[in-house]
Amino acid sequence: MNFSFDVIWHNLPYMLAAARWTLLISLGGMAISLALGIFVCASRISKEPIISGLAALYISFFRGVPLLVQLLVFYYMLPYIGLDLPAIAAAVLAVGMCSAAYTAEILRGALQTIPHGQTEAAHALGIPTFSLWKRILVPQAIRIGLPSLVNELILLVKVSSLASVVGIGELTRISQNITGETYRPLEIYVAAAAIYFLINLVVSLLGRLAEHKLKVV
Amino acid sequence: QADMLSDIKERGKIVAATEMHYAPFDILKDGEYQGICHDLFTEVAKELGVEVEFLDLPWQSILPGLEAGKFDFVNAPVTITAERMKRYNFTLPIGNATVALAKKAGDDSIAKPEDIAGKAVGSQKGSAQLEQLKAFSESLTTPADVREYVNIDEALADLAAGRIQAVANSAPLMGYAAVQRAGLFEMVMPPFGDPKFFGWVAPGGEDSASLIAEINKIIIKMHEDGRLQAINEKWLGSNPDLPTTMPVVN
Amino acid sequence: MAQDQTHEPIIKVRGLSKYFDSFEALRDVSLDINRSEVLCLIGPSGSGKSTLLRCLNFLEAYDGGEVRLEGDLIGWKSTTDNPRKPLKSEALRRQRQNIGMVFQQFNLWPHLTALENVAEALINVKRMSKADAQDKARVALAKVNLSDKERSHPANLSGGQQQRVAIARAIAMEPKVMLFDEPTSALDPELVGEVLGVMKEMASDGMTMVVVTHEMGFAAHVADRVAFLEKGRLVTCVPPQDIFSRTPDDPRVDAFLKTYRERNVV
Amino acid sequence: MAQDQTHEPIIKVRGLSKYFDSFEALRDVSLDINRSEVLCLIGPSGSGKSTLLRCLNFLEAYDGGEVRLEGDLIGWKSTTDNPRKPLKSEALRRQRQNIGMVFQQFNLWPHLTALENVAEALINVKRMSKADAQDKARVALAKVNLSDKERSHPANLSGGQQQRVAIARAIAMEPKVMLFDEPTSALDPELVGEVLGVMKEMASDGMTMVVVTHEMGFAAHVADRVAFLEKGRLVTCVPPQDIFSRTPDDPRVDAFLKTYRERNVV
Amino acid sequence: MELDLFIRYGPSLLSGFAVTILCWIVGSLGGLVLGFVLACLYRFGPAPLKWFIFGYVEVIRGTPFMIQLFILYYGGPSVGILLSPVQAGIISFIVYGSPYFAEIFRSGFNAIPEGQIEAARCVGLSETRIVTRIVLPQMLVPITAPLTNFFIILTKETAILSVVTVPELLYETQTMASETFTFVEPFLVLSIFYWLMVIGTSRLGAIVETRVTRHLRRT
Ligand SMILES: Nc1ncnc2c1ncn2[C@@H]1O[C@H](COP(=O)(O)OP(=O)(O)OP(=O)(O)O)[C@@H](O)[C@H]1O
Ligand SMILES: Nc1ncnc2c1ncn2[C@@H]1O[C@H](COP(=O)(O)OP(=O)(O)OP(=O)(O)O)[C@@H](O)[C@H]1O
Ligand SMILES: [Mg+2]
Ligand SMILES: [Mg+2]
Repeated sequence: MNFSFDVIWHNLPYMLAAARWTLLISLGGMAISLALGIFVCASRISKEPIISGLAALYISFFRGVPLLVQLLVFYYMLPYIGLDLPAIAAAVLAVGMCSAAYTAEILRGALQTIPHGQTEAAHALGIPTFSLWKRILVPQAIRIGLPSLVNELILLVKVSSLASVVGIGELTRISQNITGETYRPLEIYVAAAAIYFLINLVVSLLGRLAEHKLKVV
Repeated sequence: QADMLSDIKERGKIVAATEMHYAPFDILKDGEYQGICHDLFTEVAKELGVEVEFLDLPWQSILPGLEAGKFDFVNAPVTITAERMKRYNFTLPIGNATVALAKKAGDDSIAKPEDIAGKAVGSQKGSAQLEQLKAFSESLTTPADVREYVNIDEALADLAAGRIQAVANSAPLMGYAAVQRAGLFEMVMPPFGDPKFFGWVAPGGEDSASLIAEINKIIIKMHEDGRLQAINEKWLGSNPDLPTTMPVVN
Repeated sequence: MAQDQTHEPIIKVRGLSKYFDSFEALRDVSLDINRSEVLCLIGPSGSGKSTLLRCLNFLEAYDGGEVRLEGDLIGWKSTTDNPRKPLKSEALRRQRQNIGMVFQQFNLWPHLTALENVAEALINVKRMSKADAQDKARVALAKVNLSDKERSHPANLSGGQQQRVAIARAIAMEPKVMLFDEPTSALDPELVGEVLGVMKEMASDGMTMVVVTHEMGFAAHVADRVAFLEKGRLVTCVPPQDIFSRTPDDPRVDAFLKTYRERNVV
Repeated sequence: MAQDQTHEPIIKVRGLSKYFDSFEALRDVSLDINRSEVLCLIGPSGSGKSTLLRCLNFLEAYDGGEVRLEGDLIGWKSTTDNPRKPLKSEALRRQRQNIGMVFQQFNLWPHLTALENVAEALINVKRMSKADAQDKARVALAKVNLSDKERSHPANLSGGQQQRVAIARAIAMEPKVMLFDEPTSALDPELVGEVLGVMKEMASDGMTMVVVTHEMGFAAHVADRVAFLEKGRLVTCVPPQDIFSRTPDDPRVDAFLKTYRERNVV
Repeated sequence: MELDLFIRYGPSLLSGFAVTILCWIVGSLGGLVLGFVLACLYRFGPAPLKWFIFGYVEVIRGTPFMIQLFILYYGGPSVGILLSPVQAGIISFIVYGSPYFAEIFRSGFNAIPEGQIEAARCVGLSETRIVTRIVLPQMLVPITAPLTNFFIILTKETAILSVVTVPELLYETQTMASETFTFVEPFLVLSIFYWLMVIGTSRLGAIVETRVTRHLRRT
């Protein structure tokens, strides 16, 4: 096997350009995933049965249906009801909303380990629910769930490759296209893997940093 | 009743989707869309007097996208088959889709198509070429071991890895692969099976009838003034000899 | 509230009962707590002291009877509904702002420093600016002698230090009624004296206090009245001298105090 | 161990020091604890009592000096290495089996019932059968008067009940040395008396006990000697009568006990 | 919708589903076990091993499964690793899942209050016992949900095995799609089968969660 670094070197600029889409979708998706995830989690454990039922439905839909199908729905079905999203918006939204279901569950699991006494203390002081979540529960749930959350964010980066089905030339797609012309899949895929690795390494290291910062000694 | 042709002319722009992953028809080289279909369709758009915007989509979302109206036209090489003609409107042939084999360079055990008897041969799932390969294989004394791959890339990768001895796909693609990785792949001549052709696709139904007609007119014009041959020469190094009437498919 | 109410009890408990599954933790407890009074709750372990305290601010949804703060029913919309319906969280929150609490297990927030633990509610409930809240929190921490540890997290504090943060957190809010659940259990005698001083000061400022305690010396010294619970029932509620005199009226109280008296004769 | 060792101190602490970052929690503490002795540790909150206790079984890796149990260096391989190297976990585990501990915060295992909390180590360390372990655990729970709650999880127990489970868990293991960190902080006077009885019994069976306590009555009553810590330093270590007599030799001890004495005059 | 399609392709779809389930269960349980071992080694092992595990986690977790599988299956033969599709699929599935599981377990370890471990050490429980009896049962509280999540994610990652011609569900539905030029029906079938797996997994997760959080419920 002759592994050709020339091929990688030659195509790297195009792959890096494509990686910008990957980054954009990932960052947008992460923002939605975290913000919406917290909200869905809070709804899921609400004492109001309708709210928690809706949240359960949300989680079960977005975890149950393959993301590919969700994307196709967002992009190809929504126009039928008059919602014609641009491809990039559909991709960010689908990726973020799907990931939010997972994030919500991670946070819910983490929340269960926060001793109930802490919530009681907040109640006894009259701290409003919003502040309770913002200042007491979410920071601790994020700390406990951080490794799992980083897992989820990294999966999100990788799953952004599905955005190709709505016509976005992100990293995986462009790598495949280059492969189709050069017939050198191994080289191109190794290079693509390296780019994904670097992006995810940054995510992961930030996660570990946050874990360290939030650690209560 | 909407008419696509007049809509497009009014807009001054046609949006065409393809999978930029089928050399030498659709390729993405150095970050740019190129290939036979690119060159041909650019000419078509010029003749129509409209701008063209090309989209790159994976195969599985091209047909849904066409039906959802996300774009007007598929300028990918789609093998013209009877079943597909029921659902979509095809243009005249723009490329040769007859099946041919590629083997590992220097493999002397395969000199002609019949030599694949008893050997492992890969092809792309769902392609018209796969059907041709199967039929051909049945006609041999010992049938070949036909393996189906989701993408042709993987079949070629397995050929390189040595798990299979040959790959069957359209003659232009096999030829291009042999040129690109000269030391690795080699084409087995001649192509075999029924002659098949690639056409372009517009949504099925009446709306696209006038568009198809107009594009067919342009294709014939390009046959006549030699542009079609020139473009094919440029990418294939030979003239595929395409019919100027709709081929009969069964 | 009308002026004449000052002579009314601030908290009225009537026929209070609470079950954990089939276990009866409180049974028909009735009790008045007067304005500016210090009421000590004593009784054997597991007799329901914490539970009673927690019913007062509806951390436990009591099953029968009622608790009223200045006439307001705490927690339930009404006692006549069947089943009872709890108040909306916003209404409950307003009620609870009048009632401070120091927990038996402290329940500090581990991710916040001592100062932040105290300042948190000042910012989010009293709507103080961060700087003001921290100033006030510092004053509260100074009262419990903890100024040097304001930047420590709970995990890095000794037991007594944690307890003092919990006390500071509650007193900084200046509620009308303060519920203390064994506020000096982790404190050394010297500090107990200091905390007692702080409490006396608060009492003279008109705060009402309900204090669960096992320290009979504390109860004897600081209480206006002492209530004795046993097996979820209120046995007696009288001024301390009546209970700490050599032979209280009730034999159960007597037995309860016996070992204590023996031990404290040095 | 040779017989003549019985007159040797069972625990020898020499020049012990412990830092948390730059904060000096213990400074040059030296102390002998005799076999079957009950030693009470008293001192202001934050003076390092819990830290000292935790150094004795190496829950805190002490920085300077040494702790020896029957001559064995606890925790470190040797005190001459620089930096010091801790023992392998298996060796440490064997050392710790001789040393029981009741924590200030109880540290019960919330997923196990009271009975399971007590039986766990009997099964997995003492290698008892499950039935035997449970019998023994029941005996221990009965000693602290908690037979009726054996099937409850810690979250459903009152503070005092939790503390008693913690005590039962430790005493069921019958270690040579028992470390108690404020074992009666959450107990009512009556129970304090009972626990005290249990402790006396254990002492007469030859167990050595180190008890951190804020209850001076407890210390006065049960201790063979009382050690007073302040700001991480051992100020004095004398028999209780010397410290609880009206004016102890040391003015700091005197100040510490002053408020306590005042309060306990009923 | 053409019903006879489902009759014609039913057997191959079912066999695809069976292969998917096989790869999923073997792969994800293998990954779970490997991940747990990694997490334990990371927590208790010597420093060099920790760095190795750190690197392993970052590299495997940071790169797409499709590419890993491609490199293993198609690049492997050139270095003498010749695997069958199902072998390659299951091995790479185990490897791919393990760092995620390891990280989930790591978060579980972090969630247990140190005091409880100290208490266990004080009564002389061995480190192994501490993990199995004290830490593991409790860490299931925060990690059951993330574990369920990841099992669900893995159901869908099985689709990637089609790249190396593992005859799993997607592979079979694509056969159906490409032979019949339908795309709604195959996607529908695909979605229903995945949905079945997802529902099963989340049910199981919910049951486990109810069990492991029993002690938290206050009466
Ligand atoms: N993990 C830690 N990190 C930093 N400082 C600590 C830590 N643990 C204890 N300290 C500090 O060390 C000092 C001694 O703590 P220790 O818990 O030994 O006190 P103590 O005598 O037991 O007090 P108390 O009676 O309040 O329990 C305290 O000032 C405390 O703030
Ligand atoms: N959540 C609960 N579920 C079941 N039983 C409970 C619960 N909380 C408390 N109990 C039981 O109710 C009784 C009263 O508990 P409570 O905490 O009020 O006692 P206490 O008087 O405060 O005792 P202590 O002095 O030990 O703190 C105890 O027997 C306890 O076991
Ligand atoms: Mg209590
Ligand atoms: Mg202490």
